[in-house]
Amino acid sequence: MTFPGLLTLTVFLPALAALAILVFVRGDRMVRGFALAVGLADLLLSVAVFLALDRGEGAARFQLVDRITWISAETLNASYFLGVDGLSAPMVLLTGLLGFCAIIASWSIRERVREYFIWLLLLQKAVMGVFTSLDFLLFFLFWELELLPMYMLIANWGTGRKTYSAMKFLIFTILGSAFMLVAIVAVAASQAAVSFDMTLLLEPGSMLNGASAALPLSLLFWLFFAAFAVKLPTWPVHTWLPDAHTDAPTAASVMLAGVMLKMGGYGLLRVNVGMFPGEVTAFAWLLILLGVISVLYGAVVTIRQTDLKRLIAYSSVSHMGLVLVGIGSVGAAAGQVTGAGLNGAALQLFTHGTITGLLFVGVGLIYEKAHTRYIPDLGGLAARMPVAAAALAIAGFASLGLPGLSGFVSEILVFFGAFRAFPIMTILSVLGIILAAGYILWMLERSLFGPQRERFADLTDASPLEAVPLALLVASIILVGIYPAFLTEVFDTAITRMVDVINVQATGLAGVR
Amino acid sequence: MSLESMLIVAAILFAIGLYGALARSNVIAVLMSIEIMFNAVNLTVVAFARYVAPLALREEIGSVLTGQVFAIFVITVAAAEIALGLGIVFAMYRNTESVTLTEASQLRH
Amino acid sequence: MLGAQDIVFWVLAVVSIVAALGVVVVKDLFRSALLLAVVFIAVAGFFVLLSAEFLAVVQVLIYVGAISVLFIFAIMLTRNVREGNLPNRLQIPAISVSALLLVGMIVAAVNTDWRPIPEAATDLVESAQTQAVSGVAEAGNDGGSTGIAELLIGEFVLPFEAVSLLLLAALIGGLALARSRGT
Amino acid sequence: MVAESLAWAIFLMPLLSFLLISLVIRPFLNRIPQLSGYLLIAALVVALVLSVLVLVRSNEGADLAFPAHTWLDLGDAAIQIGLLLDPVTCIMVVVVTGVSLLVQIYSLGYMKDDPGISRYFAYMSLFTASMLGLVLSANIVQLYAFWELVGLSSYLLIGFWHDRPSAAAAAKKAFIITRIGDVGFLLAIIYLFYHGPQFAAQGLNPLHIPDIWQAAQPLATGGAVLGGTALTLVCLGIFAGAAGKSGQFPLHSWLPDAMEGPTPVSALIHAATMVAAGVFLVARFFPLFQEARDAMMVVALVGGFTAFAAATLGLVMDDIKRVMAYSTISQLGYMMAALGLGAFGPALFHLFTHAFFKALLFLGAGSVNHAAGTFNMRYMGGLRRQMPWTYALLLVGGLSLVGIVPLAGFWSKDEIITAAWLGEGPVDPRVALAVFVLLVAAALLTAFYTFRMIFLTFHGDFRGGGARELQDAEAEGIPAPTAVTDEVHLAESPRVMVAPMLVLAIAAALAGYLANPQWVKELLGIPGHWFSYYVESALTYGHAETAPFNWPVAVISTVVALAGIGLAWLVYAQRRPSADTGEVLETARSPETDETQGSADETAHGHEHAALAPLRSEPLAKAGPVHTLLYRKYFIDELYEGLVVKHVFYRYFAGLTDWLDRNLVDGIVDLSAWLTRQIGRLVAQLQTGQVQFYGAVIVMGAVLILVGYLAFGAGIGE
Repeated sequence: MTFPGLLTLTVFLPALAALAILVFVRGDRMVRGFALAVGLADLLLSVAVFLALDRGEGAARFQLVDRITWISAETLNASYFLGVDGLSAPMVLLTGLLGFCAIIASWSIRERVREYFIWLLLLQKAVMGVFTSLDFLLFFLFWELELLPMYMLIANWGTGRKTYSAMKFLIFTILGSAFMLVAIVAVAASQAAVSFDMTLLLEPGSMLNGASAALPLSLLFWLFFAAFAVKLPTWPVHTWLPDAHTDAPTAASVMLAGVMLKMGGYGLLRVNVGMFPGEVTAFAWLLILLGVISVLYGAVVTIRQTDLKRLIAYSSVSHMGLVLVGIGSVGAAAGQVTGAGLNGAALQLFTHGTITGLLFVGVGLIYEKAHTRYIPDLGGLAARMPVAAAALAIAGFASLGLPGLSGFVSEILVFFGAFRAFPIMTILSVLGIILAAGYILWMLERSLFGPQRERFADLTDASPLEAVPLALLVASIILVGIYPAFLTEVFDTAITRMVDVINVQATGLAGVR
Repeated sequence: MSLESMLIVAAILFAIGLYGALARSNVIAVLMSIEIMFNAVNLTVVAFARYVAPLALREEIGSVLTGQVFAIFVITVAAAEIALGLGIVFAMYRNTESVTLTEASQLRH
Repeated sequence: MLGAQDIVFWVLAVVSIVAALGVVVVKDLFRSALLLAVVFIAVAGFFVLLSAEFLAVVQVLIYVGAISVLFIFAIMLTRNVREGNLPNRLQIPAISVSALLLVGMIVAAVNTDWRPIPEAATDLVESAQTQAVSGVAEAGNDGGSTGIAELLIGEFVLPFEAVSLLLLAALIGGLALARSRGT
Repeated sequence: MVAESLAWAIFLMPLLSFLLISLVIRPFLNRIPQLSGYLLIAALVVALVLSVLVLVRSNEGADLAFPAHTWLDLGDAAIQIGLLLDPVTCIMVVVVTGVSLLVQIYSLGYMKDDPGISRYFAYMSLFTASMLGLVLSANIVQLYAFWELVGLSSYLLIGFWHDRPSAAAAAKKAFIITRIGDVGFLLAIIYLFYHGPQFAAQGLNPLHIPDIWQAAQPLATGGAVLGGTALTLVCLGIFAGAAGKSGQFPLHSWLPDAMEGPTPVSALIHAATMVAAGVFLVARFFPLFQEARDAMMVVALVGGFTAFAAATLGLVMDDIKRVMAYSTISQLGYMMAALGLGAFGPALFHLFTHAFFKALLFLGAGSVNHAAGTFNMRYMGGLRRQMPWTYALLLVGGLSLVGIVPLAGFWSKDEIITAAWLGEGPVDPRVALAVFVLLVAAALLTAFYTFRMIFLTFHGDFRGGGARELQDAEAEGIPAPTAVTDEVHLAESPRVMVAPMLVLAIAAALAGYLANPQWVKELLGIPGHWFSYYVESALTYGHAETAPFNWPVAVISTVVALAGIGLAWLVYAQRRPSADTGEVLETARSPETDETQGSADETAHGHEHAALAPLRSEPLAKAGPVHTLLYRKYFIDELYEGLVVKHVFYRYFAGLTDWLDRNLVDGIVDLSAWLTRQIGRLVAQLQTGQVQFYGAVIVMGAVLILVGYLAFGAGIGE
């Protein structure tokens, strides 16, 4: 079931719903129900988008395209240009899934409910927009649009030092985007006819070349990288993440870790790998170095955390480092690059989204009922909350890369790919999985197991509604773990093209030398 | 009498008005100084209208008068400004029993 | 050679400058206000010299007739009239800034080639300006009425309307501000 | 021919049971507690029948090669899944399903009153499925996946009583230590994949296990696809994984702690099957190891050393299950040593027999625990009167473990020692000799600790059981182990528990005839030496031949075993417990507990009956520091957990990194924010609130613009 405007509808349905809530939905119960219905509808739409993507050999690269001229060709030549390919379709699915889960995870919000759901829906819309826009100006617009709702969610409905964290998040990201804006303008100006069309830059024939670029290509590469690295986040620009996560409300954490970090990884794959094949191979060693540092450093710091959310946040730093390690696989010998590493990186985006989403939903449940996230104060919850505990344990095991769950597949693909390029670095990053086992099991042991505590005697388990996101995410984690091909065959359609470009470029350079 | 002499007189008036506007502490005196500056500006506008503007005279006689129209607008705005300015002075006087400008710094951060 | 116009100009110049100086230095605000009226009248004289007779009349009506009176009212209504016009702490900055600006303006006025209209056309301009209000046809013109009024409601109708709105707003604003809080 | 679906069904039956229990029974039918157990048992019966069918077919030489199925296809990173039904697998499948079935039957009795019984059987199903998946895997990634899943089930089952902190900690420890080994395994897999292009050049798949075997073999053109250092590295990686799972030194310390799990779990997972997976793994890649002599030597030495060192630790443990755990480590060491010496058949044969007698011993320990309420042998004694069946069965298991003719353990252990004695394998004869000495010494120790255990448990007088232990712990002010209960009811365990033990005992007694003695041509339709021939037929590449029966070795090992039993009898069975009353000998306790013990003893003496006196002294304690060293397990736990993990890593390294993160990395961020704020504050001083000051500044700006225009902008208007 596909029709023109499907993608536009998918992206803008949450925004329309937000407008509707603003204008005529009244009453907290009504607002919640309405948001839930919209979330479900958007989830179904994103599933439809994912299924509608033609994975065949001769299929067009970008599909379900909606394109209207926005700013006329004589001036800026920007257009409203949405479309999905193998890289973005799973991301749309992820956003739909986590958006729906975030809405249910927000059920216990009691203050300013209307406002809250408006921001949440706008956030979902902005992230969807980032994943689907194929015009740089539009991409940037969505990229920035997502900041405001997240800022509001953290600053208004958060806990702890919420304004500090919200502001920190905002400043970090805006700083990164500033670099990206420079790069986007330079890229637009570098082309024969000013254009913001991203698809042109992905095709070998019309790609930027060093001779005509307004700024050196390597500078452009790093300008883009700066924006995406902050979002990913990679060491050493990761420190906004623990603060933002710790103080954000559950749903915001889910969206933040689940989809917003993925914008960074998506940007890296789409722009840095897709549009700068020469630079990404030249700088692969630096990318993988940053990745390995993030993996190990993140893991070591995670071990010291005593706040559940902070712990998960640092583990995200570690796991998103694997995305960089996977991208580092393009540093293999000229013409020898394979899709394994990049597929692993892309899959890691999806799997980490569901896993961390599940972790945050679970921790949110615990916090809501036990009123603490401080690990030494917890303990013995498994007996009181078996469903939540089981979900948290499954997420934890997926996070430490247990086979049969999704994290394993992406990790092993990343390692397979990266080892071809940088064996020592890869071995170091593999050590991260021992540390992952350490902190995840420590967390499970201290928070779920152990003797039951007196003051948790009347805790209740997740209600059926609260169990819905848990079940959905667990199902997706197990599905990807057992049958990853349903995602990787989609990712691969996009990644094969990138790898071909990189290999052609590399052998071309080698030939010249 | 020439354009330059007219401009110089206007400049002197403007500078005097400026000095008054910056250096007086009484709000009413400041407003009066501002009026002098308005007049200086009007003088230059009219002088330009008289000596410079009508290059297009032969095509359209109306452009000769543009300077004067400007002056009329300035006078109108000045009148409005005085009406409001004095209104503020009264309000301020009523609230603080003072019309000293240096004391009016409540809007500072 | 000094023409009548020049003499008048110089007299007016001296009067206006001295009166303006008086406005800003005299301690007594009431006297300042009176001197301000002198400045206004001198400027009206300049307008006449510049063959903008209509403007001169407006100047006298509005400035001398209305604004000066308003000032005097204001001074009367705020009780500390007599010791009001004290200088503040910004004397030296104010003088230096004003002097600098003055020098700059004079330099600009003298150094710029203003490309004035040729002497020959001066009379034509003067008569056109003088007749702007009356609208009487002139020899060089084919008798169309091109008065200020026509300009105001023709080419400048939008600013005109805007200014009328501004006046209305000022009227209401003035009322609202001056009205005592209780009533 | 066996249909592929039937072979898959062996794996799918317990998996199905897991899904049914966890998705249907546990949420909806939890009120019928035994239901899940019956379901799993039914599934296992089917699986066992199928396994035996497969084994028979395989023995008849049927073609059991099935094509692989694509799981993930990304260009050259294609991962397939498939079945590899070689003789090793067929044996393992029968062992796993068989022992698992018996243990589940036993569990019906043992776990009867546990509220989490459905969860227990769900985990057990998951474990059995994963273990079967592991042995059936044809692809190394698939094998790794199940390898980790058995680790998961082990984690879940060790921590089954998750409200006991010690159980939760032991589960975590087990998972993390095995994971350290698994990283080596994973790296070996990645390294294999790295060689993908070389494999592909020969038409091989770098992840398909038979292809990996082939790759290690010398090519006609000289060299090998996988040879030299690369092969050694791969082998060492695989061995690291195996060592972690099989509790080989230095990754052994998790296995004794793993005894926190329910006893049937210990029997199935930590004795019979999962821990043997390490041996299975090395056997699975035996064609690689054969080509890598350095790796073989490492395997042999590590195995031999582990066999000996673990046996020494078994001497002094008070906990019956811990004795058994060290015994398991030691026996796994035998198997590893055998593999390292090239004795492929004997290693697997020992794995096979060990599965039976060790499972039997553990189930017996569980049975004893049911009666005495504790696992601490100091509080047992004299149980042979109340529990004759258990006693008899344990005696069979113990004798089998010690290696007494004609029980199964004798035949399998003897083959290993013979291999070491002959030293004909690929390793240096001196290494073989060293291993031989270690193994014989270990045999002596094995006999000693096994009978120490039997004497302490079943002979003498009863010393109070769990009730007494709780009392003493209270009196001494130290927390009692959580597994101790005061329910002491000295009686034989129910039939549902004894029957599986009986079956295991029969197997433990008779399984040896599947291999030896070779001079018997045929016994009950089974040809002599059948097991070894059959298993060795799995080696498509390379060659291994089990040495024939060797009289001198048989005599030596029997004498050594009898000597050990005799020593144990002298030290333990001769003693009268009452003689120990009041006799406070230095037991090897840490100095801290010593102080509390001194005063606690006096209070404890007041209400002490002679008949109920716990065994206060340990005869071996006379060895002084040596005993302390053993009792504290060579201080390895202290070294790993106390020093390396807690201090060096957690406190200093992680602490420093965390501090740096908060203060340096984030500090720079906060510093820049602080600087910005200070600059803002400074500039805000200009915001005086004085309109006229602002005006002056504005005019100043205007002047600057004017000056600028006059000075530089003369041409602008032109």
